[in-house]
Amino acid sequence: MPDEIKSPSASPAGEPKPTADQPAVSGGVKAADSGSVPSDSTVPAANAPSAKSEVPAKAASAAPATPPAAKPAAAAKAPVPTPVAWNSPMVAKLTSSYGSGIEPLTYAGQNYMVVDRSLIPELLQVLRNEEGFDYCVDITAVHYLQREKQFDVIWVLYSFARNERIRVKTQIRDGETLPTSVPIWTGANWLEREVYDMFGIKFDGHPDMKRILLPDGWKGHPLRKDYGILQQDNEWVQINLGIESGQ
Amino acid sequence: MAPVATPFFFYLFAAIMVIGGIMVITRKNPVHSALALIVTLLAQASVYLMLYAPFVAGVQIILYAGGIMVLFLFVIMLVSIDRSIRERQFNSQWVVGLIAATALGGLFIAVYTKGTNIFPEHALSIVESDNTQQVATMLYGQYMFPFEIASLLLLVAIIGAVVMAKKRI
Amino acid sequence: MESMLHITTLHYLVLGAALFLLGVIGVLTRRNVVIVLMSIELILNAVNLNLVAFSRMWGGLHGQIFAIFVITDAAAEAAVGLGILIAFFRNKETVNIDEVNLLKW
Amino acid sequence: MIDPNSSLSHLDLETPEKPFLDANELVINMGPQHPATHGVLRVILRLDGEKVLGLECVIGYLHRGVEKIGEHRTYTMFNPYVDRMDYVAAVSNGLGYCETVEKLLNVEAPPRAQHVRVILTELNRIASHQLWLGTHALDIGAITPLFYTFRDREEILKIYEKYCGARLTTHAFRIGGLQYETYSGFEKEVKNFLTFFRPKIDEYEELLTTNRIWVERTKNVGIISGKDCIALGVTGPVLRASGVKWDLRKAQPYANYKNFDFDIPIGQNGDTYDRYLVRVAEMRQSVRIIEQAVEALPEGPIMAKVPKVMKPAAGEVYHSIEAPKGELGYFIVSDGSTQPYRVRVRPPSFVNLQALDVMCRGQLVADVIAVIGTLDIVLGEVDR
Amino acid sequence: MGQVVQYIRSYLSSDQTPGAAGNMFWALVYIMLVFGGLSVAVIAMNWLERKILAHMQVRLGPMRVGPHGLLQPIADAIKLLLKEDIMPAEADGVVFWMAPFIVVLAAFTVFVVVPFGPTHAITDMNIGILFMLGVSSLSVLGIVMAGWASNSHYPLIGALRSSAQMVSYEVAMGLAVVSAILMTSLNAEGTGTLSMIGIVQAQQAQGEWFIFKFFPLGLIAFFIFAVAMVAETNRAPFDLAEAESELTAGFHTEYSGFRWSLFFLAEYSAMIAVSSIAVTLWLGGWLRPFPNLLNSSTWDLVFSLFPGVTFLLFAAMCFYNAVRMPKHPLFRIQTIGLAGFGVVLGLIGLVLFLPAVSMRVQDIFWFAAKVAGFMYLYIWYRGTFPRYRFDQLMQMGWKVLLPMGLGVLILTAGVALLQQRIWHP
Repeated sequence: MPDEIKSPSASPAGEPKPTADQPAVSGGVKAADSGSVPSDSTVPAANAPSAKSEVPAKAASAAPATPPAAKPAAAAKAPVPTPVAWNSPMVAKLTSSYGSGIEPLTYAGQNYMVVDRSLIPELLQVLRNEEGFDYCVDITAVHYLQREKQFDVIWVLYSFARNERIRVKTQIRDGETLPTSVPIWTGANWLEREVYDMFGIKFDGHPDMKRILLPDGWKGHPLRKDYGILQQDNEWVQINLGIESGQ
Repeated sequence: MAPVATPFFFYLFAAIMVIGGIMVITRKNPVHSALALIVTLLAQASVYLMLYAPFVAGVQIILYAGGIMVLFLFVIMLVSIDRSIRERQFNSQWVVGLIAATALGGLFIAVYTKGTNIFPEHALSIVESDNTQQVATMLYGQYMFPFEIASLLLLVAIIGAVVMAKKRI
Repeated sequence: MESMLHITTLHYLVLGAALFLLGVIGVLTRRNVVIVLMSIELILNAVNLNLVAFSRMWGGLHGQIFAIFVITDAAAEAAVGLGILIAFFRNKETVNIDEVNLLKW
Repeated sequence: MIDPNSSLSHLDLETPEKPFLDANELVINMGPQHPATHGVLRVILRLDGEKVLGLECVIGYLHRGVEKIGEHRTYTMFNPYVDRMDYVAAVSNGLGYCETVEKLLNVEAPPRAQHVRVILTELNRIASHQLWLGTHALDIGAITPLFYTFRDREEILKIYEKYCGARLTTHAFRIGGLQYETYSGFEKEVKNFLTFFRPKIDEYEELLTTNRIWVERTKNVGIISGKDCIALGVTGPVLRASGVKWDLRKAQPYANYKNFDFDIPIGQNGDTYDRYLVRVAEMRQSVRIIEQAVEALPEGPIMAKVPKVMKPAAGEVYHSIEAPKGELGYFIVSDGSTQPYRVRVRPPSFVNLQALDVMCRGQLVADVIAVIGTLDIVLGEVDR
Repeated sequence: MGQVVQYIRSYLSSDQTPGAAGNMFWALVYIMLVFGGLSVAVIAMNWLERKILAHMQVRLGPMRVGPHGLLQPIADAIKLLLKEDIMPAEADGVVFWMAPFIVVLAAFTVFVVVPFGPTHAITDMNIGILFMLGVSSLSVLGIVMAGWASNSHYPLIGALRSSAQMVSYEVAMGLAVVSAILMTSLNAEGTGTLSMIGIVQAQQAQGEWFIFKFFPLGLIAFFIFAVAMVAETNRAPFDLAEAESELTAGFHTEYSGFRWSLFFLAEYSAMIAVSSIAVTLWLGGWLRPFPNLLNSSTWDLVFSLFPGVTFLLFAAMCFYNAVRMPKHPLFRIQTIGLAGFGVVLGLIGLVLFLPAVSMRVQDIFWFAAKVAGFMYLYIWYRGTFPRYRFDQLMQMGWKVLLPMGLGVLILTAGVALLQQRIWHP
């Protein structure tokens, strides 16, 4: 019975042969995997020069590289969702007290608010103490190289009492710092350290602001879009092995 | 079990004891001193066996070598010895000490050379086979009171040591 | 030579005296408290050796009994001495006997 | 749930308990090469004798830059990489990733695919808990349970192998559903496994639950209160053992978990023993879920309509699932191209590991081992 | 030639241990025999532990080297001897070098007084049990030295742990031993003995193993000893000193090759040594089961068949497994080897049926069988129990076993006194 149903689904692996042939199928998957492995080395190589030569175009370069025709086709299939305003009693309360600093939005059924950097410690404190967002799920950041305020810093918060998950998002410039939220949620400690490690965003008042995943002597912050992946390796090779080309 | 080749073993163990004793007081590292002392004590236990005192020998091994010296090693490991090894080993009045010890040695030599004759040539024979039983009888008979005092002393020592060494009582 | 090969009480006594002297020298000259305590153990052992040798000489067991008591005392002495040593080390961070110059700290 | 104005001073992680005697403070470096740190975790312990005054985790030895790799792969190509994070629960990782991208694409997997996903994920939960139980018991000194759990885990791996050809890093799911139809006899084998496995849970419990030494070693060890768990962001069985009845499968159901009937086992004291009991009870609940899912396995397609070249509209989505170790979240930012602009993984192990310091303060060295074991961390996921 | 036979005969009919008889030659022969036997026992124990543990854990254990891995211990020994002997750069050379030898020496020396039979001991000492306890406590020194000399944290903590543990459990162990020794004084003269042979003879004379004496006092004392001896040998569940999940390998972390194997050898011979003490004190040493209930000559004959039957059973096991071997040319050598081993065992078994041999050997057989029982217990513990924590271990030693030991000692003394003074004035 499943076999009949299977054919209309037209899954990538067409043959429905059971048990014995499964390894063969997985072999196909493995081939796809291993096909991606060589590109692992080529992609950074391609990135490194671009990071050096033309800095702003880098982030956008991925999209134009693919055929532009594919984009409208994909868009036509599913209606493009856009963020819409998010209305709730809590949001109303917050906007009334903070005014235009908060822009509450909903995207794909998920609520988030873009807030001004100046509101940050206060608003998070209010969210935790008064609105019951007692669980800081995650703190992370996104780098937009061509924007003036280069970084989005995002707090993912959850409230056990309301069973609700929201995101707080703020935008900061490169080199700007943020106040720490460790006094608000103890668990923010490592998360903020990881943001610092990966993006170089410092958090003022953090008890132990140092790298967490990368070694202390690491140069640069890898998740920035202008980070040259080979830079660290090349430097090491040049210094320690004395090879000028770095490879 | 009669001792065999007594002179040979006596001189062997005596040499071990004296060399061990010298090592105890000359080593820089207290751990080495302690090990030398253990060797001395074990050799002395063998000498006790030659003196028909097997029970004392057993006590010597189990208490001295197995108990007290482990305590010493423990303490040496607790207190860091790195500093003391690098320091001067002998104190400032070592000359006085040596002179006093030499004088005492001279006294011993004088006494022993004078008094050679007061010691009987041949030791009296004692039965070794039930040494333990005899010691037990005396310890729990004639020496009952000292035995109890000794246990009291040990109790006091335990309490004293705990009070002294414990951080918070 | 004959006297060398025939082990008498005197031999044991001389051995005991040698150990005793070594112990005295250790106590008087060393600075490390641990080694001083070990030298005291040497002295006690020298005494024990004499006691057991005398016990053998007279064919009685009193000497051995006394030796056992001395071993008991040695255990007590070691426990208290090392306890003091630890307390001392904790306060002064040294095991140098020259610095034990206060009755109270 | 918590007093919002409560002081967090008891969780002050930076001021160490002042030892009476500094000279006796011993700093021990445990790991990264150590048999009980479950990989390459390095813990710097400050000890007073055997008592732990504080500790610091040094992580990152297994950092492979998964998030950076994600920015240079298409959505489909990145799918196998997530298996390499929590490699003992690869299926759960894949489920989280696929569902997040599906959310971004605004598609939903067909019901049959959802059912198979639930079956495989719950089998994976059992396998992960088995591996945890074996290694945790090994840390505490009981060597035999390890072999028992591995013997039974083998049966799960066999099912995986038959289904998708891989045993550990399975890459079982695809964005939009499944690639492979289940093999013939899949349902029967899963059912056989369940009947085989149920008495085995009793066997594990027989070895450990009432074992005096086990109880002494785990009771009142590594206690963490529900409040502290929430403050630290600790999730999963650790949170539940502290008495907080929270499971994403119930709280915010994903896949089709809302169709299944199961309980959330919780503990009371939040100690190592409770965490053990909770995980064992979770294995039983997983068995229940799988049973229902296999019974009700619907017919139908296994793949939703997804474009061959995936280009989600620009936007960002956070989606999380209840992995065996806690909340596993993916935050994906799309710029409308074929590659994610940013992939953020919220790993449960990483956040849970933060609680190690709180749980170990004032305990003994041997308890640190027990607590590391009971947190159930996988360094591949901590370091990514 | 005839003289040699005569000499051996004269010895065989002797009723003294060679040490007691002052017979240096036979003492040396015995030393060779005991230490040779001990080494074989340790090797066999190595194989058995791995095999039994493996079967407890649903796996096979060594199967590659020799049939059913029988040659595995020998391969291991060769590997260990050929391995590089590493000494840490900052280690204290002399102490590091000496430590394993002290441990081995302490573990081996105790066998001087172990009585495998009324005449099968190297010597019989007046202070036998005291000697055993004292010398076995010397191994603490070696462990402390090893831990300290390695100049590394894990060995140091391991050494401190294990020495604290051994010293603590010695107390409870001593109390249990004393209560057994008290039982030896229940004779006409009212004097007990510390001699190992004397203790077994006292059990023979009283017609009762001390484990059943003053039920349940003897049993409790035995239990205390049985717990303390596991702690004393640093074995699971008291293997804190070498807790691999905490301290990697404890005091011998830094050791390798030959020196490591010395620690291994010492551990196993210490296990055998303490088991021998337990067997001697409570389980009647070399005495066969039911010496007083089934003491007719028929039963004597029946029990004298046991050694031979046991070996024949082993031989039968070998043949059974040889038959079960896969019928493949690759396994031919293994099959032949296993069958050959079975033949050897069977021949030994047949020789043991000869009355002259069986009379001399059955003491040793019963002693060894009892010790083997303890060895199995050790393996069983290891397969079953998790590990105690250090404070729990200390608590158990000082707060449970020590008061129990004191209570048993006092009660035993009281009952013994009553028996002597009131029931049998």
